[in-house]
Amino acid sequence: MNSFDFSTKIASKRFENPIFTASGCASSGQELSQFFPLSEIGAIVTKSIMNKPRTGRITPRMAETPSGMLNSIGLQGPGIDLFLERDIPWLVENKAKVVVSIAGESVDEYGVLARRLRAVQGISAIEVNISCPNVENRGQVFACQPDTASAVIETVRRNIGGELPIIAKLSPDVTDIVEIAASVIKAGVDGLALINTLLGMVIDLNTMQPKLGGKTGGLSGPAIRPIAVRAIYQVHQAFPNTPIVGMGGVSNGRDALELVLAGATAISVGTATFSDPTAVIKIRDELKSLLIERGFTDFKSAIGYAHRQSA
Amino acid sequence: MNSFDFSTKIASKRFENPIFTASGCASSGQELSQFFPLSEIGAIVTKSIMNKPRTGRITPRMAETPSGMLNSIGLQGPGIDLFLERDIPWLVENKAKVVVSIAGESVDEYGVLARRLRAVQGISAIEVNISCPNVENRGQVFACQPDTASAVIETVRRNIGGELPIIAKLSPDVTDIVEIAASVIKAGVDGLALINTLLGMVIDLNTMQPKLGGKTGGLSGPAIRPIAVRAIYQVHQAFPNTPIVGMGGVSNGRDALELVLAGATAISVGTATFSDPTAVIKIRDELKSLLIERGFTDFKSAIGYAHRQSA
Amino acid sequence: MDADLNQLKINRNAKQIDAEIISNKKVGPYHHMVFAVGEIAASARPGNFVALSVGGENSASVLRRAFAIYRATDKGLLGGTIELVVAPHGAGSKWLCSLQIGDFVNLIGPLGTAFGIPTTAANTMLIGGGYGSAPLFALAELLKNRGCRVDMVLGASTASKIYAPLEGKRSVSSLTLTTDDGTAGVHGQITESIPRLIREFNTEVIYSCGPMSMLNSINKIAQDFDLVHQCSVEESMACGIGVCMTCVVPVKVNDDIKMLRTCIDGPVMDGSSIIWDKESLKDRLTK
Amino acid sequence: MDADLNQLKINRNAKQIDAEIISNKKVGPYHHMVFAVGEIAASARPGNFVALSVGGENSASVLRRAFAIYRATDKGLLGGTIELVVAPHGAGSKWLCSLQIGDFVNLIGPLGTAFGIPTTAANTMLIGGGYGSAPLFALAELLKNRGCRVDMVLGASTASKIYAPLEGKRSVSSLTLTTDDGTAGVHGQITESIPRLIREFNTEVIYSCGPMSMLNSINKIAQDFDLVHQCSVEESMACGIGVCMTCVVPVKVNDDIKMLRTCIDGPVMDGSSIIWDKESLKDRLTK
Ligand SMILES: Cc1cc2nc3c(=O)[nH]c(=O)nc-3n(C[C@H](O)[C@H](O)[C@H](O)COP(=O)(O)OP(=O)(O)OC[C@H]3O[C@@H](n4cnc5c(N)ncnc54)[C@H](O)[C@@H]3O)c2cc1C
Ligand SMILES: Cc1cc2nc3c(=O)[nH]c(=O)nc-3n(C[C@H](O)[C@H](O)[C@H](O)COP(=O)(O)OP(=O)(O)OC[C@H]3O[C@@H](n4cnc5c(N)ncnc54)[C@H](O)[C@@H]3O)c2cc1C
Ligand SMILES: Cc1cc2nc3c(=O)[nH]c(=O)nc-3n(C[C@H](O)[C@H](O)[C@H](O)COP(=O)(O)O)c2cc1C
Ligand SMILES: Cc1cc2nc3c(=O)[nH]c(=O)nc-3n(C[C@H](O)[C@H](O)[C@H](O)COP(=O)(O)O)c2cc1C
Ligand code: FES
Ligand code: FES
Repeated sequence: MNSFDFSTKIASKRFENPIFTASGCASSGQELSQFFPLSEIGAIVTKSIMNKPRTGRITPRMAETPSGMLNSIGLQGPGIDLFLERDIPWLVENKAKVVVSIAGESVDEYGVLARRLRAVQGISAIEVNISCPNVENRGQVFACQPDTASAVIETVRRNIGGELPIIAKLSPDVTDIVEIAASVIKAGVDGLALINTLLGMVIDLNTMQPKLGGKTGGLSGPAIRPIAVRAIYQVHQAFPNTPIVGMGGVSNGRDALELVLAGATAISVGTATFSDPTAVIKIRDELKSLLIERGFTDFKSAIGYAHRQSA
Repeated sequence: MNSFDFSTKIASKRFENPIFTASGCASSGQELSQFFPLSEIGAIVTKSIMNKPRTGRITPRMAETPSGMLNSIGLQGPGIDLFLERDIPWLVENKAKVVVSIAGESVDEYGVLARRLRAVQGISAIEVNISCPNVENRGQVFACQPDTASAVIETVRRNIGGELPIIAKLSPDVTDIVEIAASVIKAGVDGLALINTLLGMVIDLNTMQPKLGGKTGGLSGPAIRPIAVRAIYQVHQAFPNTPIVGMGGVSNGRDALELVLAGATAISVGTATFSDPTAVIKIRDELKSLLIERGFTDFKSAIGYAHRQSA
Repeated sequence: MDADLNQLKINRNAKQIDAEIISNKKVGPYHHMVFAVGEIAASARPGNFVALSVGGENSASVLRRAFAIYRATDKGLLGGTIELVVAPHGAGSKWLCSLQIGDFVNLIGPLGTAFGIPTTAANTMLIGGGYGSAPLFALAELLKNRGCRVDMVLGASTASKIYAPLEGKRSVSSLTLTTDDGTAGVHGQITESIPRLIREFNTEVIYSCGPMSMLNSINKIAQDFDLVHQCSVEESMACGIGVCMTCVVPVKVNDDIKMLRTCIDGPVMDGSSIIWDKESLKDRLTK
Repeated sequence: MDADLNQLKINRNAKQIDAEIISNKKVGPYHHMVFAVGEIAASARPGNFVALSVGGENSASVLRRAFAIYRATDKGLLGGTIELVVAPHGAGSKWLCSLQIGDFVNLIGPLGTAFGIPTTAANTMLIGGGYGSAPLFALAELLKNRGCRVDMVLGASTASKIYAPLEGKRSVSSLTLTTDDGTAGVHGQITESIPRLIREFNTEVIYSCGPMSMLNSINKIAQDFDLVHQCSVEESMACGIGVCMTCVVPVKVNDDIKMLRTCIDGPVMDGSSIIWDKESLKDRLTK
């Protein structure tokens, strides 16, 4: 049993195990390091970073919902300068594998961020969060149209150079997620991250107004897991060779296994970290046991298994 | 307090109170009549009926999910002939207000159904379920594109004649639900029903295959409520004069109030009926108390209240 | 069981109540639970089931769970009780098993069809797998009172999983146990023993309850011997009261195939009318 | 409280444990609950809070709930306890209040910043609204031991909602109660009495805990009197440990505005640095 190979790969990069944090749910890792050594998990995916420091949205920024939550952080963050100066060195020092998530308000901003990251040591991949409002196009989210989605990816590809894998993070709030996946694959991504949050709203029954300061927010947590599984299944079916970082409501090893069987090459854990800071560690251990119980000798052969057996 | 006016209106039709069943979650009402008189609620919305009898999908047809469930019934039903001969007379005899939900695999089938219904006595409205695969167009769901959605509605409008209100039931699985709403409003609907289920999947960890016989299924229940509230809010904001039958995870009066404040003119209750056959009655009573507590003197003035106060 | 969709079918006796738990005992791997249910007990027939809410107020489980009635006892003006045998399996059943005397559970019942009783005395065989034995004891009592011979066959993977309480056995003429691992009774799958026992007891009618695969095998045997086979089937149920259409099984009705609801046209159905090989239907079903 | 984002901030003492409930008593509208927390007690300071999982295994509530530590008692090798004052409000807190002695709750603590203590003896005033009084009693004890004068002012809408246990009062020099409805102490909002009391007691430092609107009013008074004001704020928290950025308040840092996390840069913050009028910021925030 010790010989079980738990490692996974995205393009050229190898990860010790397939359990990652989810962007925006682990900050840049420091706070979690109080609870476990960051080197214990596959990778830390950092909060999406933008070019400039950003204050984010007004509060309240969260509302609990049945088996889930809404958030409307508005990408608060220190900006790329401070991030590179402060967070990356700390992560490297703490032996964490790092996936840097980037976000922009224009195609150009993504390009600028890619250039800033191209020569940085200690990064294993770039996750491109394209679920951001495009200020140049009536605030429409990049991930919602094949052309804007691929424009961002092409720009990042061009600016990043070298062999750093690019992962495009897609929104489930689209009519046809396979179409969006196709467009970014064509534009040159090495992997996909599925799924970002779904747009939701809660109305406060005391004020009779939307509860969140930003009115709408992103729905995450176990409530959305069936949608994540479906999205991963559909995209893996269409593009079996494109690695998928799966996420959406994973809170234990069984949930993780479901996403893996649907087609995930790695699993990001978001909201579950809020209910348990060591969720990633438990999920890692439980997933490993479940795979071994089911007779798998390595993680990789479980990826997309639900497709292989179907009639 | 007795003077509270709980009635609501969709086009020319008045309903005693705004609590309806949701299509597919109350069959044609007979089974529920064991638990309460059907005349106690605003209306029975019948299971979507098709032209021919239909066996539906293979089992398993359901999977429970966190705060929700997936279903893949595949529109099993008796067909319009038996429905008109057996169910409508029974509903009329039992003094139920009836909204008939129709579904088709082609634009023509919707037209045929509309013609069959145009002269039928005892129907208060037609709900057009356009979340069905269009067999003439690679199985793409009608509700997913503005042109196919409006084609169905135009056909129903043309064939139904008279003054029977037409309600288009939309799918949340689209990039821009306001765009779809706009297209069916232009095609002549009197109201909208929001939201149908979201496409989801559960994988069975024993068989390591999709749990449902039909692989994917529709996600309903409290898990999707924040998405329903958001969709209703967006569409009511864009079209404040179009009545909306709101639904999605309503399981108590507070949930119903949330949808009403977002913009719903009536509330359909689906999955909650499975956990409690008398859920509609409880929701009706709780909603009324909550409205009175908040100083409303009639139901209508609460519709969309969350918009009126916003800055 | 009525297969005519033209006729409306309603659970005419079903009531919804908050039922108090008056006993909850662990019996092997199962929990034997007793609920105070008032007048519901009087209308319950062997084969009926109840649907229980699980998980409490803020639960992530939104659906009820179905449980076969093990025994219903009507106490007249004092009200009545029903007893269930619950296997702690997933979230809902484990929660149920963890409840204490005095706790309340929302309950709807009695639901579904009951076992049909032969009009004249007959030799009957009652076959139960795992907790599938639950509804058979009350049936045995009823059959015995009607003058039938009752042979009971209970099987499970291992000895502890056979649910066969002492008091349940008093109405049976014979009791055969089988275990897959040989820890009790006959070593082997329950279905292996059935043909021999049918011959031995001159069985005329078979009643069965257990996993679908077991029912399917028993049905083949019943057809070989040309016996009536009433089986209590188990499909995933969302509502339990006939409104959702999730719980269906394919049934031959004349030349047609109908998807009948196991919660209202079942759970007890005529084994010979069920189309056991679902895969064979793929072309006739909606994609 | 450190406002410099260049410096990393971690809850260095935070531990995650399953804490046993060793007492749960209803006190007026609140529950006073005691948890066995081992070494966590030793590192807790007045103002710190804990984050508890609520709802049990199959709960629809996925987030922890934050509770101010009312008292922490270190018992050396025997481990320690912490005490909380819980108002049964919504699903999570009601579930907590329903727990019994011997039940376990997953707990993370101690979290957040503690009240700053004056380096020299000073006249302090501790102002609490509703369950906001909870962290003030431990603070009072600490201040008294440092030689400070401690005047406590507790207010609520009505008498029963003032949480002021007998044993908590032993460290205070004076205790003033106020109620909005006049059922106990001074009739009126708590903030109406403060200016008078500040003059009477020659207050130099104010500590406060309660609803944001109350803290805001107290802060205006503190500024009028040019007093130091340490307040414990309350924003919706998803994680409680600094990773989610939901719990922020806007704070002036030099000429800039930073959104600081109340779970790690707070809950105790310098009242004068907080931008209380969120609406004034609308243009500087992300849309
Ligand atoms: C007519 C009928 C009679 C039954 N009688 C009994 C009985 O006497 N004793 C007993 O212990 N159980 C019985 N069951 C099974 C019971 O209803 C639950 O399915 C079982 O307890 C598992 O639920 P869970 O919440 O523990 O598991 P989970 O795995 O959490 O259940 C998740 C969902 O799957 C469904 N599900 C899981 N397993 C089954 C199954 N085998 N069949 C149908 N649906 C399933 C559940 O209803 C639920 O909606 C019966 C089921 C039916 C349909
Ligand atoms: C630093 C801090 C200290 C606190 N100390 C105490 C205390 O000592 N005693 C006590 O009774 N409560 C305290 N609370 C409030 C407590 O955390 C819960 O918010 C409260 O118990 C309501 O939760 P619920 O599950 O009952 O209500 P629900 O309405 O079901 O809660 C739903 C969600 O809204 C959030 N929420 C609801 N009300 C508030 C609120 N007033 N502030 C912030 N978030 C809210 C909850 O955290 C939860 O995520 C404190 C909160 C914070 C942030
Ligand atoms: C508070 C919060 C903040 C988030 N911030 C980001 C972000 O900055 N960038 C991003 O790509 N996704 C962000 N997400 C989305 C998550 O990475 C993840 O895609 C989503 O939450 C679904 O996973 P989960 O259900 O495990 O949380 C955020 C989610 C939450 C809950
Ligand atoms: C078992 C089941 C069957 C359904 N069948 C239909 C249907 O025939 N036609 C339709 O328009 N919607 C159907 N729906 C969708 C519901 O009407 C409703 O839009 C959805 O379930 C969301 O509401 P809820 O969360 O209250 O269930 C069905 C839903 C369920 C759960
Ligand atoms: S379980 Fe709903 S129809 Fe049978
Ligand atoms: S609650 Fe998550 S950062 Fe403060």
